[in-house]
Amino acid sequence: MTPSDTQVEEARSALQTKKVVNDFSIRVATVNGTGSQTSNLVLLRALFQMGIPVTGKNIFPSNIAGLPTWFIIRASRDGYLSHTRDSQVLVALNPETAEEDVHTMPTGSAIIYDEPLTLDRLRDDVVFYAVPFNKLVTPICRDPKLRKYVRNMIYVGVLAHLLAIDRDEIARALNKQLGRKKKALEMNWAAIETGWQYAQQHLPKRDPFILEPMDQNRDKILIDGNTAAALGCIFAGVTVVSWYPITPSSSLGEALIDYMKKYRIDRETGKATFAIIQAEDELAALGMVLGAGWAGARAMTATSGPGISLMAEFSGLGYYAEVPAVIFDVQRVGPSTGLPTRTMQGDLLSTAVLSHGDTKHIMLFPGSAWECYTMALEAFDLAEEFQTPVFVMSDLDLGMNYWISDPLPYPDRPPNRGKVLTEDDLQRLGRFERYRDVDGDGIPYRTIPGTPLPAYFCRGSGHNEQAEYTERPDAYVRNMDRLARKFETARQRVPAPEVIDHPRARVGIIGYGSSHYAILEARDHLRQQANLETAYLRIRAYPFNEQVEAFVRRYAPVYVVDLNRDGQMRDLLKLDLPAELTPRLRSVRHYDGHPIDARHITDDILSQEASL
Amino acid sequence: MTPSDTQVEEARSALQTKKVVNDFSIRVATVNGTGSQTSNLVLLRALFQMGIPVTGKNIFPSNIAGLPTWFIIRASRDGYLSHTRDSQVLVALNPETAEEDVHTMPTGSAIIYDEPLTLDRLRDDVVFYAVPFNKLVTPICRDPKLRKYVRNMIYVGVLAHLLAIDRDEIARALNKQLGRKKKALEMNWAAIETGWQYAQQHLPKRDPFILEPMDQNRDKILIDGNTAAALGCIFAGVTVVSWYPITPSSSLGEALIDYMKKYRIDRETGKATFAIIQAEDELAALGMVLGAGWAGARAMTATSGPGISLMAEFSGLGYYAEVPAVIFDVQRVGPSTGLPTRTMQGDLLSTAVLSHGDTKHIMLFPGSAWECYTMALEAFDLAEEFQTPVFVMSDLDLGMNYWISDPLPYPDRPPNRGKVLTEDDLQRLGRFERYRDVDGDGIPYRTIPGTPLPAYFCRGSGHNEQAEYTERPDAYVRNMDRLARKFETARQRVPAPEVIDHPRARVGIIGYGSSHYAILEARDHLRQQANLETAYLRIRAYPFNEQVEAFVRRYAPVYVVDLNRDGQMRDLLKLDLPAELTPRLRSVRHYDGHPIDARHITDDILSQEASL
Amino acid sequence: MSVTTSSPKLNRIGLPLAAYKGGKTTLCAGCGHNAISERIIEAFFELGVDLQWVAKFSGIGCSSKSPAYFLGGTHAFNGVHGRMPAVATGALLANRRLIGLGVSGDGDTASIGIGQFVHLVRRNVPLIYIVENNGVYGLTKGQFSATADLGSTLRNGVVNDLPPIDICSLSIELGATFVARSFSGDKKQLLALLKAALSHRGLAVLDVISPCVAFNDHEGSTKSYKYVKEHDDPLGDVHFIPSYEDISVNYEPGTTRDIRLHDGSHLLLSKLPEDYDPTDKMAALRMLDDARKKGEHLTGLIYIDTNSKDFIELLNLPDEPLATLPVEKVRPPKEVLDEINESFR
Amino acid sequence: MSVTTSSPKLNRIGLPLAAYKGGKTTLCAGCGHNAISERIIEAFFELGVDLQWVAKFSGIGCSSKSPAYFLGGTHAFNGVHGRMPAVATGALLANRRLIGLGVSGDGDTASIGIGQFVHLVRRNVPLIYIVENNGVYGLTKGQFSATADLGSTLRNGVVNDLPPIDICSLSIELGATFVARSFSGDKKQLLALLKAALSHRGLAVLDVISPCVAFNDHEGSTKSYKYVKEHDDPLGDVHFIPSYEDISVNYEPGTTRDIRLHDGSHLLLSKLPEDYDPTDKMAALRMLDDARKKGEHLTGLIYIDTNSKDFIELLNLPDEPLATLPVEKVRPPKEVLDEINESFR
Ligand SMILES: Cc1ncc(C[n+]2csc(CCOP(=O)(O)OP(=O)(O)O)c2C)c(N)n1
Ligand SMILES: Cc1ncc(C[n+]2csc(CCOP(=O)(O)OP(=O)(O)O)c2C)c(N)n1
Ligand code: SF4
Ligand code: SF4
Ligand SMILES: [Mg+2]
Ligand SMILES: [Mg+2]
Repeated sequence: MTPSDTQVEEARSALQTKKVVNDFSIRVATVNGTGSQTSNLVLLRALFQMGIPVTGKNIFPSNIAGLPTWFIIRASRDGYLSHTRDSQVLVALNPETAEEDVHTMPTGSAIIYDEPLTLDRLRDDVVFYAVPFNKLVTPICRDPKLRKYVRNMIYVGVLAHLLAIDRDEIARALNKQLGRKKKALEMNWAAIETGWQYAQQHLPKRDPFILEPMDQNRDKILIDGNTAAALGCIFAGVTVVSWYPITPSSSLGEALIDYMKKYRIDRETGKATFAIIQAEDELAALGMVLGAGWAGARAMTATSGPGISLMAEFSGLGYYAEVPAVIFDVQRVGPSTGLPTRTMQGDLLSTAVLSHGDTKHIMLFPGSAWECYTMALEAFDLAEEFQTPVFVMSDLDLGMNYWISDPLPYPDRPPNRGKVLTEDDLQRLGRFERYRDVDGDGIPYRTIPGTPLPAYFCRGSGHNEQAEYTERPDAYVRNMDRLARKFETARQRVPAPEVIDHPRARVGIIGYGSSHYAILEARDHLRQQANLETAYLRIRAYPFNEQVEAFVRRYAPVYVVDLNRDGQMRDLLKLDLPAELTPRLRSVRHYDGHPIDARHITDDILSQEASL
Repeated sequence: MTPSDTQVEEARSALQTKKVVNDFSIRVATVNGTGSQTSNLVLLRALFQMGIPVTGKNIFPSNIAGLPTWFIIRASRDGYLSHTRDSQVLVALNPETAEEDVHTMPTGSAIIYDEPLTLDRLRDDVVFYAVPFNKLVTPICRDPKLRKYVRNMIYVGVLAHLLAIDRDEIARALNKQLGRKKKALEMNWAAIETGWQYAQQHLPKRDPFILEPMDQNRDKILIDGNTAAALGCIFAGVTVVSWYPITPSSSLGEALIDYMKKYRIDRETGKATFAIIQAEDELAALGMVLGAGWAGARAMTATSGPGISLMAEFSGLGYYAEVPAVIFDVQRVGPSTGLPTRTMQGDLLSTAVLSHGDTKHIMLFPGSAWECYTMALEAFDLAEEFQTPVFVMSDLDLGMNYWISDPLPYPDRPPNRGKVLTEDDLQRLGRFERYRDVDGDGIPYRTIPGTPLPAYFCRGSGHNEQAEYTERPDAYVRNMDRLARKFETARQRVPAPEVIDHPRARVGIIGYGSSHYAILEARDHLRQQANLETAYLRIRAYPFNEQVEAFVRRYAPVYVVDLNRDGQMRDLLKLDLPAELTPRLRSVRHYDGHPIDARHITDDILSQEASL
Repeated sequence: MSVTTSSPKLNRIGLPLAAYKGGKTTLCAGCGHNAISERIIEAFFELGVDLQWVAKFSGIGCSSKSPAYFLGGTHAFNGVHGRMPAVATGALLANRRLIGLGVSGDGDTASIGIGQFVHLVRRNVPLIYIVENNGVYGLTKGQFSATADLGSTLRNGVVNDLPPIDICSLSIELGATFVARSFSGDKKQLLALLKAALSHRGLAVLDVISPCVAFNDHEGSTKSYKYVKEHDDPLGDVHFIPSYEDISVNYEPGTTRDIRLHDGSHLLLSKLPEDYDPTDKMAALRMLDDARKKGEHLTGLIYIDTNSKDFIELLNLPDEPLATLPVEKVRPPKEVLDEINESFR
Repeated sequence: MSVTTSSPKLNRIGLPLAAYKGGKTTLCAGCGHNAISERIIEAFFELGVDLQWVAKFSGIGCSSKSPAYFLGGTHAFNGVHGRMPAVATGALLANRRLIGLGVSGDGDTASIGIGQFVHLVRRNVPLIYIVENNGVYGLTKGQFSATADLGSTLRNGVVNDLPPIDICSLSIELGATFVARSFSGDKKQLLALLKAALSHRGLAVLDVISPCVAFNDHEGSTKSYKYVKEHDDPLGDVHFIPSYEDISVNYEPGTTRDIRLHDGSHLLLSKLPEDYDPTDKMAALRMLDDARKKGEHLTGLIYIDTNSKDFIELLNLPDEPLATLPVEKVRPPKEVLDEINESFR
């Protein structure tokens, strides 16, 4: 026995003794279009139902069928809901990537694989379980076309047995996933049973990974951010939606269609209390939203990077003519077409100043599926309060992956429709100037079409307080200054940051959006590994509230976590903070398209701290 | 006599004694569409020919006929070529604005007006000259339709007499302006003569403003920036132009058409050595440019704000797929449609990051008509050297107004076509990887269509060194890092700033583009008025060359002069400079749509200095 | 279509003609667009349209400025170049009670805006869509639009060698439900067509030939360019726009009329006969094609389909405007959210 | 048009069929787009096209991915969604020797891209433009495109109630010089049309019906949706895409063929008769209209015009590519600049 062999042997026996309970992650490597997403969601849901903190990350390709796809399910006893780079359990079903998949696994992992792939020849520091999927599938599925699908359900059974997932929870999860389709249920259950039994009979447990019920998910829900966002829009009372399909925002549009059809048809009249239009492109989508917003509707669109670029001209019109609009940007990897099915926070800087001229936009940054919902509600209020486009900057990770969340709260107040003058108001006031700063907050009053005359002429060209066309320099400057004032007013009205101070902290971390959970976990790492206590501020909106500045004053250095190459939030802070504070900012950047993991943040901060 | 009357009287007699030679400005207020632009250009040109440093600013409305328009001709003995807010001579021909026009004039001004307007009732601290334009026009113009035009030529004659403009120079200028149209020449000359004679007979000189020949314009030319830019493109060897009309860039496209038709038709074959396409919109315009650039042509477009917004998506493609393109942004006042015929530097920030994702663009900032020409030459070289879109950020003031300039220099080197591999290269090298950083400068090699196979697949989606489609995180990051490296390389290859150091200077000024001449003049004011010696750096490109940083290190505070509300160049500097330097930056902003004047800069700097 | 030309002092809702006027035009004297504004004023006045419910839309161009010059004080949205259809669609869905009137130019519609126009037609959005068609970009000083006639020439000598887009036949091809063409100077016909459009349910496309006096390039303008050079241009000044009188014509159905424009160019208009049946799509296309071959512009109500549903109906919208539905109608009750939350447990 | 089906080992320029293949497809098994790629390979091989001069263009979509799967190693530009016409136009003007082949989808062409398509047609750019038409957005998982048939239904129950844009009749209306329709599974016809397109000077529009096996919504798919539900869907899984064989048909000119697609829906194809005259524009439009009324898709070379100038000719370009003109040709001599400077003195 060579020394390395001894080490391996030791590792192995260690495995067999020390159980690892609810603290590992499962990576399923398959081919897309084979329906494995359903199998994976059944697994995810079963763990959720078992009360275990769990997350699911779908790493899928930008095509419909036939390319490699991975699904990573992380169970975390400690409640960490972020992505991990390492997994400990692998299901290797894709011949194309199987070898590389095996090599990425850490020593001691458990690997379930398709027998003909003979992956066990590759390493001996991991535990292999061979499953003859093809042999197992034939008896339960006569239709050869469906076999590649049924194979995927088999691994659910195998994993359930090996990891001790509650069979009833699997059954419940399957039910939930498939609804009332009886035939489908039967066939799927048969496949799961087959896997289970095969594992029971042929795969004695040799790895330490075990799932045990917990009680962490009481009253929680499992939801993706796009569905949550769509529901937020519905409860915000959206009436006009215009969208153009684009990954990863399409499921937001589609959830809107599904729920609106169900819950927003007037009982009495059978009429739709909404209009959803699939526009011909994103220019038209935002154009329709602006038309509708001008006419008084709560209107929105959802898109992703390329769509945002196409909306540049109309966004500037919305800003300058002061028309409310809600725009969801479910960000993906750019530039250009980039990696359409990978996640990134890459559109911040260009969206903040989207459109030529001195344009500035309000942005919201949901940090959870729950906030995708609540910020949808807030976005409509802000758009109408400030009469301007509001961008909700979600991303693929938030939008398309499944997250444990508190239940969605019913709105506690009626929609804020902003400064809209009614017929009565007009009569009372006797006059109306569309762009006059009556209240000193930069926000003017508006009327909506259908209100008695005189109305105002809405335009993207130069105008004075009375909305009349003018090229006068003084009128132009007055108007632009008022718009700047309005933006300043927004500073204190947008969602405030979430701040976690710490008396012993020197170092601060600023994050936003989908990096939230990874930062929470990294803070624990930093405390545990390096005894580095950190304070944390999660930005929830742009323009930045004064608390952001106060935080940067309190801590130094402040690490700004960005999911992009250029450190775009760091850049926005540089533009916004008093210049003397910006030397405090450092950048932690992650931009390979995968969700950010805590380890990346921890390592980066530690190495920057070391290099001080 | 009341005391104020005394003052007036004093001023008046002062006027009559002290001659003001070649140091005042003439404001002509007319109605657009009446052909006054021709009259004004005749005046401008006559002064130019007299050897007097002179500039002309056209403040015109965004319509075709019937709205107020002003033309301001400044004669400056001291060679100041920038705009001034105050004029000393007014031609008030537009009834709609005449009263306001009169009120804006300083005490002691000379005002020529249309007699029936009876403007002399308005003030008595200025000199009025009433001219009965209608009476004068009838005998020389039988066609009533043309009379509003001929009226305008009359004031040329009146001014020529009052200000002592050389009649021969007027005649030469008229000839130059109208070319060989005999009938037109006759009619126009008659009108000028009429004005001259009327002044001679009825308007004894009562004001101090006089023009005298100088010798400052030897070998100089008088040219607008758009024409200069078009000529630069032609001598750069542009072959494909695609554009969509938009003020104030249209005259660039139109100059290209005119000159290409004249100078770029192959003598032997009679064929056009260029293609100019009027695209259906700006998206298409840039799309065509990218297609042509990919195919190896030197290709360009010219547009303004709204067009830049529409080019956002294609700009990102150009950046990411690495396709050369030259884009002129002749900036006008935004946001949105804004004031299409007014000037601004409002697109810097949004253009720097134009398109979603981590996109960054090279920008050039011509500071004179001469540089509109030379930077056109440089833009094509840079676009091909860096295989990326290059934005030339001109503005309406530079582009459409007339400037005294050194003659345009013939290019001193052949076009730099960048790293293009020919058939021979390919054979010699034996292999070709489109996106490999062979030289460590981030710039890869390319081939152009028609080169033997294997070619590469140009795409806006994720790709590796071999230009193959990939979604691999590592390949994505490598490629993005290389693009960032390429941008760093550009830092030292783009036009370096122009730096004027001064041993006694503490304060620095940073400017760019059309504010150049106003800054030069303001520096003199500051020295003369406040004994404040300043250093000056004129930025000529983004990304910033290291000299910019060094300058900011040498001086503090550094005033950044921006023609926009938000201080966009200041913002770009904040993003780019080491954070510890940014507290040195202050902002001087001007954004009413008129060209910036030295007084504005002087006053702003002095008040900021005072408030320190 | 009956034509009312005598206008009483007050209309049926008790308003004078003056109530339908707008701001002072800033377009060139003699511009066809001004004449169209006049007809719009008359049509809305004569039909007694309640101005509170009017929503005017436009893009960018001289034509697109004109909504400021008629029906003053009404609700209006002047958007960006070529994208008026989207804005109008959104607004009309938000409030179905609005009477939508869109004014665009040929550049705005057929060049940059053709994509949105195509989809507007497909959707049959209830909107009167007027193309004030002069074959040039007026506001940017006379470049060709996509409706410029083959062979027409600009002042700088550039010749158009691309075939024009025919707004009418294109609309018919795309399934438009009301397609008409007229001439800005044909008061009687244009007024009648506007009134007809006002009573149409669905999109009404009105392609109105509207000569540009500053940069005309209509059929025969090769000739007109020469004409100008030889007869009318002692100034040699591109910055001078002469004032012209409005052109006005009046001719009978079934006849052809040769119109001489200010710059000497000619326009051949042929009016559909009275007994023409505008419900046959293929026949309409053939009529247009025949006229085109003769160098004529066919005018009149070329095609109509009164059976198709408009976009409001297709979307099954309620009678009340979406924009002002009360919160109870647009925010489902708490029980619904409970049910939804439950579905994610 | 003569059709060659027997392919010799090497073609006229001495290359084997393999030289014309591309990368392995990543589209669904049975996707019509793959069959079209096969025909492109055959056509280019059989005509012995010199691959060095081929330039492939596409937008975004499953269809637009396919240029990676044929004529591998040739020059290619995969641009952004719906804007391929502009990119192709620019490239082909830069280098007129290129043989331009564009592949687009119905979403890419008829929805987001219709504006650029219209102007591409107007310009008669020398390009083969294939629309791989499946009535849906494949790549974004099955929403309707603007060519979706009226009444077709998506898996989520959404019904299309807007009329489809007919690429062929629209192209003819706009003055296209080569307009054909085929079906991805009709090897013989499609191959022949591709070869014809290759020899056309000007824009060749090929509208190829190309069923999507994952999200089909062709004519009758209301039925097909039900059909899927009742017969074939024991899985209830939207993430599962079954593999299908390619559909292949072969039928005679002048006949109609009812094609059953994988999901049970039907497609009625009717092939133009041999004696059909494709040079009469109005007749072509009427043929299309008649077929449409019968619920049939007319296939074949529907319209051709060989007399019109293409865009290269209109622009009076030299024989050599603009891209590689030597500097002497594109930079006027110093004397010219001197002359110009003088003119500004
Ligand atoms: C995105 C954008 N591109 C270009 C312009 C410049 N522009 C203003 S009006 C116009 C053309 C208008 O032509 P048309 O619609 O025919 O109107 P007309 O002036 O002839 O009535 C153009 C190109 C613009 N405003 N916005
Ligand atoms: C600007 C932009 N909007 C949306 C998308 C998302 N998208 C990608 S492909 C596609 C539709 C493709 O449909 P089609 O052209 O019919 O191709 P198919 O997949 O059906 O072959 C869409 C909407 C995009 N890539 N870019
Ligand atoms: S330029 Fe032409 S279109 Fe514009 S207002 Fe004048 S006449 Fe009318
Ligand atoms: S989704 Fe449809 S269009 Fe896309 S590859 Fe699959 S079958 Fe083809
Ligand atoms: Mg026009
Ligand atoms: Mg499709």
